[in-house]
Amino acid sequence: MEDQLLDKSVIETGEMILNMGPQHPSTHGVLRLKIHTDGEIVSKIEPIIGYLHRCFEKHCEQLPYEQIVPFTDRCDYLASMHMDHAFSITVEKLLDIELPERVEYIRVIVAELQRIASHLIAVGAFGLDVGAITPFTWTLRDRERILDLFETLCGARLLYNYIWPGGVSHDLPPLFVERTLKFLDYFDPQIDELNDLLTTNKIFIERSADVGVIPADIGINFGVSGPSLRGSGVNFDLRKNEPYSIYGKFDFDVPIGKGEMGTVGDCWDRYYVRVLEMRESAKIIRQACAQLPAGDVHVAMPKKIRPDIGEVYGRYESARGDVGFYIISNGKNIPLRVKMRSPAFCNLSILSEISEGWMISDVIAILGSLDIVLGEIDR
Amino acid sequence: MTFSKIQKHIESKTQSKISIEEGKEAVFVSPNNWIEIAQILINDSDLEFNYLMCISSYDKGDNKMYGVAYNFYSTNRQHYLEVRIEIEDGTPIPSIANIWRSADWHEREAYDMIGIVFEGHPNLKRILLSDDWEGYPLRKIFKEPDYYHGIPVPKDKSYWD
Amino acid sequence: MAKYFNNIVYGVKSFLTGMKLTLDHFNNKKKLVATLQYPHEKWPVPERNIGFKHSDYNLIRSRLHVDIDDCIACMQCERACPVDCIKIDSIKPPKDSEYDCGMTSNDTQKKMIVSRFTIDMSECMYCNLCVYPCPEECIYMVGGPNGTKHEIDYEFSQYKRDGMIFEFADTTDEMIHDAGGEKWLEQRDAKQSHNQEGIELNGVVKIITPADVPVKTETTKKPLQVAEKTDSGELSIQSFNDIADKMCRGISKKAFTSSKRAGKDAVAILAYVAQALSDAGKMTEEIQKILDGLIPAEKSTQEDNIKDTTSDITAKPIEEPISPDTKEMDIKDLNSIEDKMTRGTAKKAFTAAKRSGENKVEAVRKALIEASLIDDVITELLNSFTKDDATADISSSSEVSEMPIEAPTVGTQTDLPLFEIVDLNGIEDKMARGMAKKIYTAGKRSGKTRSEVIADIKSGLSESGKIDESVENVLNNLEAGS
Amino acid sequence: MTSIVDSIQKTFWSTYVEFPFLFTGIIVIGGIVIFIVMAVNALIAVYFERKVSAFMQDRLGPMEVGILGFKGGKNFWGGIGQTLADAIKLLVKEDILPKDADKILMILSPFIIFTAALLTFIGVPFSQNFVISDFNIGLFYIVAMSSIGVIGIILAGWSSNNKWSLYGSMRAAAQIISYEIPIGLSLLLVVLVTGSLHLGDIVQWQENHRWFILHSPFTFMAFFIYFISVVAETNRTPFDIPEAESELVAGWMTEYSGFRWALFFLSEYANILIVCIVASIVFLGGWLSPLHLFNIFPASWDLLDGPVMGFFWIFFKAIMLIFVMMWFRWTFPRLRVDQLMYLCWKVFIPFALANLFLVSLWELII
Repeated sequence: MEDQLLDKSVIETGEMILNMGPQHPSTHGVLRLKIHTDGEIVSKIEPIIGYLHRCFEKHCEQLPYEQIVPFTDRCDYLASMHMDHAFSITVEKLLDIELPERVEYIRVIVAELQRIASHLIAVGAFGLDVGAITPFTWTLRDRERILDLFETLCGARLLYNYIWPGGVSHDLPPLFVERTLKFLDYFDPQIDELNDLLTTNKIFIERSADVGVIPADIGINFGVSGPSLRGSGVNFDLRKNEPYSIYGKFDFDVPIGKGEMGTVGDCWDRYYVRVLEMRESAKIIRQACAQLPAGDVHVAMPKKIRPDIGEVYGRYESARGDVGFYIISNGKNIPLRVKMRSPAFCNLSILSEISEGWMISDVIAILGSLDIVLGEIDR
Repeated sequence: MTFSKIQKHIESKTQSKISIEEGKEAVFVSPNNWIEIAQILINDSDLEFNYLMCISSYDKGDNKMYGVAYNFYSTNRQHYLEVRIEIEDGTPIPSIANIWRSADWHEREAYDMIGIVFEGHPNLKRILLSDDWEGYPLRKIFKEPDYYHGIPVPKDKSYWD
Repeated sequence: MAKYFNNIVYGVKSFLTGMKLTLDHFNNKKKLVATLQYPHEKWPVPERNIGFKHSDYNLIRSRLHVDIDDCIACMQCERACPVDCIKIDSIKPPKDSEYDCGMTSNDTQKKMIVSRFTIDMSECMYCNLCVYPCPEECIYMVGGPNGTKHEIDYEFSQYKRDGMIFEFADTTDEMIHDAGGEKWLEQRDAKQSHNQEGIELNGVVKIITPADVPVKTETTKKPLQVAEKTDSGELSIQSFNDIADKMCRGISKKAFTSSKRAGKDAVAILAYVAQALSDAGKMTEEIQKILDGLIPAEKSTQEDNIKDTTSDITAKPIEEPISPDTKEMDIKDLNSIEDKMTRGTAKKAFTAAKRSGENKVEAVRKALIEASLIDDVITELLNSFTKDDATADISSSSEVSEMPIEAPTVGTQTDLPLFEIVDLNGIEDKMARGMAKKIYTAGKRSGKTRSEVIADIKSGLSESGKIDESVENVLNNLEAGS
Repeated sequence: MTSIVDSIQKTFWSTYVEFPFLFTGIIVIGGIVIFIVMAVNALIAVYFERKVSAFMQDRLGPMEVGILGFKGGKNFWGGIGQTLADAIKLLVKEDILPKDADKILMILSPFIIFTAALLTFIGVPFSQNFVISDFNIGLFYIVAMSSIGVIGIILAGWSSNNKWSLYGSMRAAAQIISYEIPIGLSLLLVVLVTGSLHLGDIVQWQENHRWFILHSPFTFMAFFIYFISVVAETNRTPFDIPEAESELVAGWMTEYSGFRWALFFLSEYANILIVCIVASIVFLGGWLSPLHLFNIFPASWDLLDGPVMGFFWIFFKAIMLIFVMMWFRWTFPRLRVDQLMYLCWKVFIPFALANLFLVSLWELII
């Protein structure tokens, strides 16, 4: 026994392969990371996805366009409104129909509320990944308020099948606008609290600044999008650059990472861009609520969606980034092919590039700062 | 730049012919000259399509022709381009994973779902499905098997239907 | 060095800010705690909700409910469901019959009756798509703005999946009969019996029944061999178990079940199976051999069955079960029985016998005699399967001769007149009521007494676990004659 | 100089009890006292911690379970029976041993950790003369004993045959061993001033002069160094990297369940109590009433002294410190391993050494 212990062939001296996930507290779902570690240092990391594959695209090939919307809900379950909106504007592009003003405004309001809710989860979960538990519960508490608003809106708290191709399922409930504004007034100080507790905390800065830097060109080459790309200083936001809905009418600015605490494009920047985006979304909602026109929301709603033969690629700025739907129609009411370009899919693909040479704790932090949703990656 | 300008520009740059279809804003290229055109797309100072948004593979329905659609975007010049390659089953397409790194996983997904082979890809294996899966699910001819490695797949709902 | 100390100072400062914040939250808990204590305070609760009245809901997502009296079976909700969790069967009365399907609350004349409206809430994804197209607004999600129609119910969790399947149709078999839906009833019964046999569940391994066990263990004795052969000649699904390749086995079994449902005989089934296999390109010579082995087996079994049974029928009681099955007795043969009650009993007995592998005909006959339902037609039918079996004939005829003697004795016990079907409406639970009515009509047709019918209802309900105090009370009142 | 052991010996001196019986009796009585203290401490502390965390997070925490139908406060402080129920649950839970684990060590290690906590309590006074056994090197004994636990932690992590556990135990070893140093240094400075390792003498000195935290600015700083270091040594946030639940699933106790995990839990909270009591004895005047800090009170206030009130005061101070620990935990994120080491070796140890030097100067000058 003893001589065996001394035998080098018995003692493992090489790298250790660590299987993080699919069941792990902080892989944000059922992601599996195959990590080659040398002590605490990560030398190679290999994401293995697909544990949540639900055949979304196969479903789409067998369902009419109206019935696909509930399934798009399930893709990014933290920003369902965005998924509905993205799919709907793509189908409307295919049909090319004009929507009534009120529908666009309602869509913008709910989409920005959803953006706040999703960013709250992202920010809180990032805090949870670096070990701060209290901010997570606070952000969840505020998210609940938004979900309450959505419940008055469409009855559902998580998977609203509210935005439909050609409109929304029904009009705003009474007092919805007032409640939204009341929530925004309540919400602004909460962001300051969050900044005091987490953002400016020395330990948090130590953990997140200078960690997992994404250089701008590499990020673009990897197809990273959304807050993760803006965190590395690229001023690219579809709502500004390619205004798809009525976003051209609103005045808001696109926060980008400046590297206050470290280098541009580190975890702290990605985190802080999300915090600032919540303020911007609140700004947009206030403007939209102020200008909300009256009218009917069911004008443009087609009875049966039956687009002409052709294909279309629609983009949308979701909370995770640049959602794309590539729809091929063969003239029937069932699409021939629906391909979803999921932002988190591309954002995750950069993980192995940026997280090598860091420690295991940093891999967790980087993963949290990328804000992935496995339901959207695996589809 | 508009689509027609982009198309003219590409044609002026390269000898290898590219075709378009009526009413489709897409450039059809053949697998042989795809790498060359890809180099032009990313390197040319007037195009610089540095952002590969999506690679969509599709089945044309006739059990023979399969297609891939590349959607490009230029963050500097803010114009779009859709490049499409339609091939017979089995013909490989040169991989562009080393030009646009985002193509890596997208090509793996295309291989996983439709079974299009990208030659020159660093590791072309299934990404969403398990490695021992048989068949390519998004092909129109794909049938749900009765057994998955000996595990029966319960399909009918006769417990309540 | 300055950086070093600045870091420390900044760190201490930020720590103090954070700790001050958390301490504030700790002190102002009365103001800030946002918990809703679920079982005690339910949502929406007036004092703790975000300040909107219940009626301000635009809609609600909860359990689906159907006002079945308003349903005109337009099938729009079934078509709108993305996950196919709604199943509707409807029966259109023939032109000549003046059966009235009733009016909806919107005074729409119903054209057909809904014989089945099942919603599997375990598959529903609460997308609400089925609610919009309904022309009569009879399918809706309970609670919220529909609170007036049906109180909210979002806690319907169950221990078994079947509990999530809600049956809304309350049409009794009587009504379906009157609307001319016998065919539908037969299909339903056939499906139920199939599910009882469990052979339709694709991929589910069949439980080894006692019939197979001796076959597996001792294949040396000749009569048991015969039994085995007849078993395979009977061409049950496990005849295909000797096919090695899993895929082929699956395919052939599917083909078998489908063709069996189509009611073909053994040879046709085998041909169909071979066809399906060759279509799938899975046909090999060994499978071909197996299939060929099945056809002659059946023929030979018939022959040597006849030999055995004729030669020494009384000598070996062990092969007594085999003999009557010479002419393949299928469950469909029982469909020629008119009386529903009798048919049900017969079929139950048949399937039970088939499971336990004993003589089906005898079992059916015994069951019918016990239920005192046997009459000449049925005896004829049964004997048609066992022409060569004299003893059974005698016994059955003797039973028949006894039967009319005991039937009136049953009749004489009746003290109270049979109650009306409307008396059962006191039962709240829809499903329980429907079941009770079914049993009632069946009992009525078979001329049972009040107490018997009530006993049947009780037993049936308690079998399906639908019985509770209220139902008990209703039935007891009926029994007391009030 | 009396202690429980001494008093028992005195009582049975006249009666001719044979020595072995006396010996076992002493051990049993002492053990029972310690175990009761540990168990009650764990019960109360867990409930306290859950409530504190809940209120800091705008939650309510446990509100349902009560004892004999009494749930406690209706609005906020309900669910007093929760931890008792959890303890019972842990005791009746299945006790899982992984197939490839090193069974003997895995069973042994919780008891090593538990024993370390138990032995440490022997020297910890709960009040004046209320100590199991009174050493004249009590402080040294406590520091020595409290560092035995790390052996159990390493064994636990290694024997679980789980990579997460291994990481956790390695981190724990590095962390605890390095944080021993600032703890030792900042306690050393007290010993330097009082010239005694005996806890009673230290409190006596503070009674004659003043509390140590007020002795000089350096001892004031030393108190904070000591306190933060013991937070690190008891593996609590922001220093809980050995059981960082978001990185290593549960660190070195990933594979443990049921009774053995309960032992870990018990000894963890026992360690917290020990370090807080030691801090309050060494720096906060132990069982002295804080009212003596200011001499404005008449002599009648002296009835706040004495063993019984001492018991109250020492636990009052300890519980305050425990609350601060919880407060840390529910406020801060977690440090990384290297940052933790940086904090220890580049911040605390230099400051502690400087303290030592300056305090000795202070003693020479004044």
